[in-house]
Amino acid sequence: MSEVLKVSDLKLYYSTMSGVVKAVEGATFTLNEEETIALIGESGCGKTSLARALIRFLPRNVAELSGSVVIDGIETINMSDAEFDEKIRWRKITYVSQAAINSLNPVIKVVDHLIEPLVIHFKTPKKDAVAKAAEIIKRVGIPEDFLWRYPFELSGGMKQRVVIALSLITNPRVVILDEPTSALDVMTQANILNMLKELKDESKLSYIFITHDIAVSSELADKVAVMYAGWIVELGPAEKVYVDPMHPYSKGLLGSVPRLKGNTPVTFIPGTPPSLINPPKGCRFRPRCKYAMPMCEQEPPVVKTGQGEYVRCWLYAGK
Amino acid sequence: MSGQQDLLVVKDLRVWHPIRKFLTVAGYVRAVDGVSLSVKQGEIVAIVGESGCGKTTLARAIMGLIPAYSGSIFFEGVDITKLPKPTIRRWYSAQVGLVQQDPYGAMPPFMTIKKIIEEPMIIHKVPKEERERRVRQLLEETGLTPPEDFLHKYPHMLSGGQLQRVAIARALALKPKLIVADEPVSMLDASVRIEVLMMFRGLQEKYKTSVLYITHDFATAKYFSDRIFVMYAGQIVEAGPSRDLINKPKHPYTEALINVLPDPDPGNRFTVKKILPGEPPNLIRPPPGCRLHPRCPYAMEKCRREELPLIELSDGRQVRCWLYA
Amino acid sequence: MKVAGIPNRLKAQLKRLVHYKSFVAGMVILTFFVGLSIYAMVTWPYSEAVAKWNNPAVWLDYPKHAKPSWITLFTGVRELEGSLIIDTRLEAKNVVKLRQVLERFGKPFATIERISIGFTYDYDAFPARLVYVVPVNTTDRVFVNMTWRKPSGIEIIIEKNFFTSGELIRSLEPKPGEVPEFALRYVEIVEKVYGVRVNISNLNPTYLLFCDDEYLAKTGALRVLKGSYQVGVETFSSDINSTVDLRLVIQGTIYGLAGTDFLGRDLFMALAWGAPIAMAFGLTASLLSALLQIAIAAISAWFSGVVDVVVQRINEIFMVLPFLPTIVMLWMFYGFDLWTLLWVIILFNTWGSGIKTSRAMFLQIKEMPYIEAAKAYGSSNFRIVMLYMIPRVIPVIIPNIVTAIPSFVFLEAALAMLGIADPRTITWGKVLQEAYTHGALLQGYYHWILAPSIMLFLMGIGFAMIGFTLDRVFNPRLREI
Amino acid sequence: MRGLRRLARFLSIRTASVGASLVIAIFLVIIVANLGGKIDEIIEQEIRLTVNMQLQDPRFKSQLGYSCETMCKGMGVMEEGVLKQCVAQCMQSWVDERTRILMRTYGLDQPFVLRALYYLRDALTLSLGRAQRIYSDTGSREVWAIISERLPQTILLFTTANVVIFFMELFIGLALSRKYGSIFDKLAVTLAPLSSMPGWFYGLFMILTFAFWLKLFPSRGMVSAPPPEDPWLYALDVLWHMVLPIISWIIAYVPIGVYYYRTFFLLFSTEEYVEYAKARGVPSRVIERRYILRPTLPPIITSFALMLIGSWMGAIITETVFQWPGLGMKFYEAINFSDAPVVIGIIAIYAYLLAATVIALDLVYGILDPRVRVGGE
Repeated sequence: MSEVLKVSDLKLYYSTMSGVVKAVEGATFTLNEEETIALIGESGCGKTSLARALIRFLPRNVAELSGSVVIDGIETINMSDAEFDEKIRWRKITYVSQAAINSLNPVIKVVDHLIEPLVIHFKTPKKDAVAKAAEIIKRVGIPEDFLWRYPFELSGGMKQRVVIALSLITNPRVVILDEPTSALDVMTQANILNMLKELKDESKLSYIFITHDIAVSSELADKVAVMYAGWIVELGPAEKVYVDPMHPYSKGLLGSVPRLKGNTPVTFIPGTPPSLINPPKGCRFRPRCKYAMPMCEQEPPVVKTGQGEYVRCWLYAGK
Repeated sequence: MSGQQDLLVVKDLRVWHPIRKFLTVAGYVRAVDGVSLSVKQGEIVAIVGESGCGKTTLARAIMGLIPAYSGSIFFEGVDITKLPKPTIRRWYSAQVGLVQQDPYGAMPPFMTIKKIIEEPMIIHKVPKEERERRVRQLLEETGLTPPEDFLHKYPHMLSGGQLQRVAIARALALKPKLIVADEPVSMLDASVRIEVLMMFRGLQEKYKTSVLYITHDFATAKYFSDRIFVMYAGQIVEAGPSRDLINKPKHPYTEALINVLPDPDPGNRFTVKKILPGEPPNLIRPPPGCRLHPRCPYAMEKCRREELPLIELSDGRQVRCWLYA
Repeated sequence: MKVAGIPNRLKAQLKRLVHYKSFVAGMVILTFFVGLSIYAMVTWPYSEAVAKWNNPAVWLDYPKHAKPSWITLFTGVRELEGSLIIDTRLEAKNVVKLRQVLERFGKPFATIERISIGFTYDYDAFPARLVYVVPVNTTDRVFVNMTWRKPSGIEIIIEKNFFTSGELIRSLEPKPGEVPEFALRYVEIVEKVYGVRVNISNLNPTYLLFCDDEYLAKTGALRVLKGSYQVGVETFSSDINSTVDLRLVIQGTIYGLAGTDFLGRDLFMALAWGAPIAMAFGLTASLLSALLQIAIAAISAWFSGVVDVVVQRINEIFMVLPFLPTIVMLWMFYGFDLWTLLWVIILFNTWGSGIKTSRAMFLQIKEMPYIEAAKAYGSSNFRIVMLYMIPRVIPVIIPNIVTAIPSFVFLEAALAMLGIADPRTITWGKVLQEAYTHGALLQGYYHWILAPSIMLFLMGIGFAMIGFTLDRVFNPRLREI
Repeated sequence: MRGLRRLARFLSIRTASVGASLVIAIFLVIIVANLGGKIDEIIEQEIRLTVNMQLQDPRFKSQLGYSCETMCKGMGVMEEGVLKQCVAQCMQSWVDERTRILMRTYGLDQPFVLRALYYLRDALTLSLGRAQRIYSDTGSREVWAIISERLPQTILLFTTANVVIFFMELFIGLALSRKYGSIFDKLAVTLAPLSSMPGWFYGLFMILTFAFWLKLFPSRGMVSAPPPEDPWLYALDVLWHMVLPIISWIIAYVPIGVYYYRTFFLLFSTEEYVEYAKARGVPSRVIERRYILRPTLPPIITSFALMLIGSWMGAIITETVFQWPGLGMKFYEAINFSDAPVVIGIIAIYAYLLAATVIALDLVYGILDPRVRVGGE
């Protein structure tokens, strides 16, 4: 399996009125072809920032963006915006927006949305682009005649499908799915997750799947990156993270998921996540961690636990 | 918990929203169509369903916020659908509390936390010293300690979890007998969700309040509620004790809904979920017979024709399906 | 657009305001106007001010169209400020009065009276005009002979007339095609002395009395002759009890801080009194129409149904009624004072598109969950509208109210320009209108038009700057971008 | 097809509703105007005028005089002086009688409510009657003639001004929204308070500076006297006269417009779908056109239309200041002469224009916004 995305030591800071927000620090992971990595964590942990940094979809107030992002073999971090637009954006990597309900222009038809990337990025003739749009919209399970409707005539689930179609129409290598189902009903959510599974196999896609819902993340994830306060605290294969997480935060997070099967009691992590402007010294999880030791006041090491797996915790240092 | 008295009894309630065209009524949206349920004193009852199934409308009708089309809602034996509006405002509004979904929208942004919790007590003429004392007590009870840190803050300075605690404090301010909680934790993060629900449960036991827990999430309903009512297209399709119902769903709809809900399990990604085809029906002209029949894998001829009541099963469960008739 | 802004941390926000230069500048301007208003109200109580302003008699001795006096700081030309008044009835300095009773056969049969006034004129500019009054108290005819003696020694007889009891009033000002008698005599004298006949048509006769004769004869141009002047009046009357006096008013070309208008009225008084009136007018109109507007919009949105339909219908009616022409019509048929005009303006401003936007805003607020919560815990309709809905729009409304104040001041000015004004009140708009209709632009009385304009401009810019800053602080919609 | 039918129905409902408001508005104006008996007075005056006009005709007068004389003589009046008096009395009584008859035919003897309805009919059919004191340039006294000969000039000046202002606001606003925080942007924010002054006010300064001081542009009027004969030169001359009024309006209205459009576009560009289009790499030109301008077109057009119609009304003072021979100046004249029929006529015309604008805007909304056209939300 070939590597389609390699992120190393990615750092993303924002400047705001109250100070510098350290949204992402030292993020490192790789993504192979036909693989899905799930970024999970509580809101504000930096998962959306991390994903948006990959496709350069960031607000104006970015203070620092550094590290390395290699997409399909091309280093992109130092590219100019124009070059990025020309070579990477929507050719190699696409993005499914968090708020699909509002992501479509209300005054233009579905078809105009779909052909736009083809016309802009590939200069496809309009007729061919429309044919492609008709094909893609059937693949996401929407009848062809919906091409000629306006977004407000579609239900929430359908809009989400259109947005997914929009991100597939240029045959990208990597698709970033940012909470693609969180606003939808469970039945529609299951439906879309099913569709994403099928599309992935058909088109040899790699997904970056961002969600705060751990149960849902298990529907797609081959690999899981658990994020806390701007750090990836644990990265590992699904089999390991869902069954036997290592980092105390991952443990807490998994323990707080109420389960339908069995009678496992649920627990919660006391306290609230820290401010990213003034994070605690040393381990950022220390104030909430029940295993906290004096050593945790130092920045914890990244402990490699296997091929492409690591945990950021003093508990595993030296093992 | 069983054997206690019914606090709230809803009988054959219909809430139909008229569709007005010019000056005439062109039809009705049958948001709630023949719902019967009961809540005992001190009991937590969950109403589970997808969005648009009528659960929020049902909650609002029980709160006395919207009129019923027919049927009755008995609260301590008084039919509140027959009560005049001023009586609802003066008496009933102090008997039931409301916790809403959106913690940010549920607070007037221009009021301090103290004022927000005080408002119901001002309206119901609680004396000033008593109000001050109670606000502090409520903040402590909901875990917002020390109260001084919160009294004079504004909602936007608090996190979603903290705001939901304020909402619960406000709902409890008048020591109501019933709290209607409409998706109280669905907008919160997973770990906070459990924290808030556990705190809520603790207070509910302390105050001996009954709770009507409206949610789309079976998982939290399983942990938080005593009984579950499942709603589909304006009707209750299944009811029963929470764990029984989730472990052995009887109605095809409940079954499908529980099936698509994942537990975190690395095996999930290799399976394709079985889902019901189609979408919930239009509530202006719902399908005849069983409302699920266009989507139901077990649909029979009878299901297309005959509407059926909730069938009482031997184990204290109810189900609206011809398979069990 | 979404309902934005949260009206809390008020103190912190107010503190932040100070960091905006535009706010500070606006406050400085506002403070100036408040100071001016207090000064005006203390100096001339309202009714006194109105009475004084509207009584032309009060202003008779004031120079007309005088420029502001500070203008000389820039030109360096010494000009006469205000009027130089010499009245023989009031003062004795530089006045010589001789009375001689003529006797015939031991009986008095006539009186000769000689009055002589001296004054020094050493300004660089000519006075605007000369007015002299000869009050005569007699039962018989009086022969009046009045002479004007310049520093150069040339003496002109400016009055030579029979006169009966009363006042002889002469105001020397240019009248097209009319040359006073003494001017002709003056031309003759100049010709006699310098051998040149000067052309004096279309000249201000006052200038002839103050000009340098030699210079005039040589160049044909006018120049002020500085020095001491003597004015003499000689009367002869057969009434032995007759008395004669002389009142000389030399009107200058500059006056006070703001100059004067065509009636000689002190414009500073109008400018000062304009400030409190403009502020009261603008503030009342803006505040009341905004409050009424949100009250109506909130009630309409909250109660919906019939109330809403009625409000929307009324609103549509106001929307098709043209604002200015309708006010003009009302004024033509009923005529009203400034404060009735204020109410009419408030009525028209309350309705219209403003209600539409506020209503849309309230419809959004009405759907906020906290409103439903308030309803659930038993708030009355009144409480919901007053305590839950209206406070939500306050941060949007306050900057708008402040920004709208000048627009009402200008509306008043605009109506005044159309001649729709309370005849008695003093407003900047009225001064502007009088200046405009009396051709201040054409005749170059720029101070007359500029003074009220600058006041209006300052008030406009001051309130706008405050309003815009308030908007930026109260509605930080752009801060996150 | 479905959309078209919906649109037609929507439009007819709006037209009916706005039409009803228009009728009520004009009716209110009539009632308010007539509370002091003004309209009745005006009409009676007019009738007397018509009757007296008939007497101006010498043939008719001599005929009437003859029959009166015959009548008086028939009554036995012979003496010269008495006869003259009798004839005069007879003629006066004819005038009174004639007036009474005409007033009855105009319905002036009927109750007020009914009369108000007649006036309403006249106002709605634009039978605006005759002016009391002022004339049109062609010497007509018809209010309709007075208004219609002046309206084009007003529309010419203020439509031009508004179109210039509108495009300046829109494009400067759009350009600044792209450069949020730049020096130009800060300048625009700083200049915005200039707009707290109206156009006519700046007009005074413009005349002072450019007409009287620098003598670059004419201070008044629409054409030079005598007007150039060549039509191109004539047009140029008119344009030259339009410069100062338009500049004063630009100073008065562009700063605030730029500020608002800039803020509007800035806020709008944070809409989710604009952001998402940026994420997709849609070029900024296309984003501006298709994702920002296109969806905001309905409110933009609304503000333009309301500004336009408002300017025709607000033009009264600007026209007076610049002596521009439009409706506004005529209105000023009518106020000075207290000519009620002209004032009421102008109100009626404006009411029509406003109502038409409101309906036209609904139509534009219907066409531009698919949510209205196709139905939905």
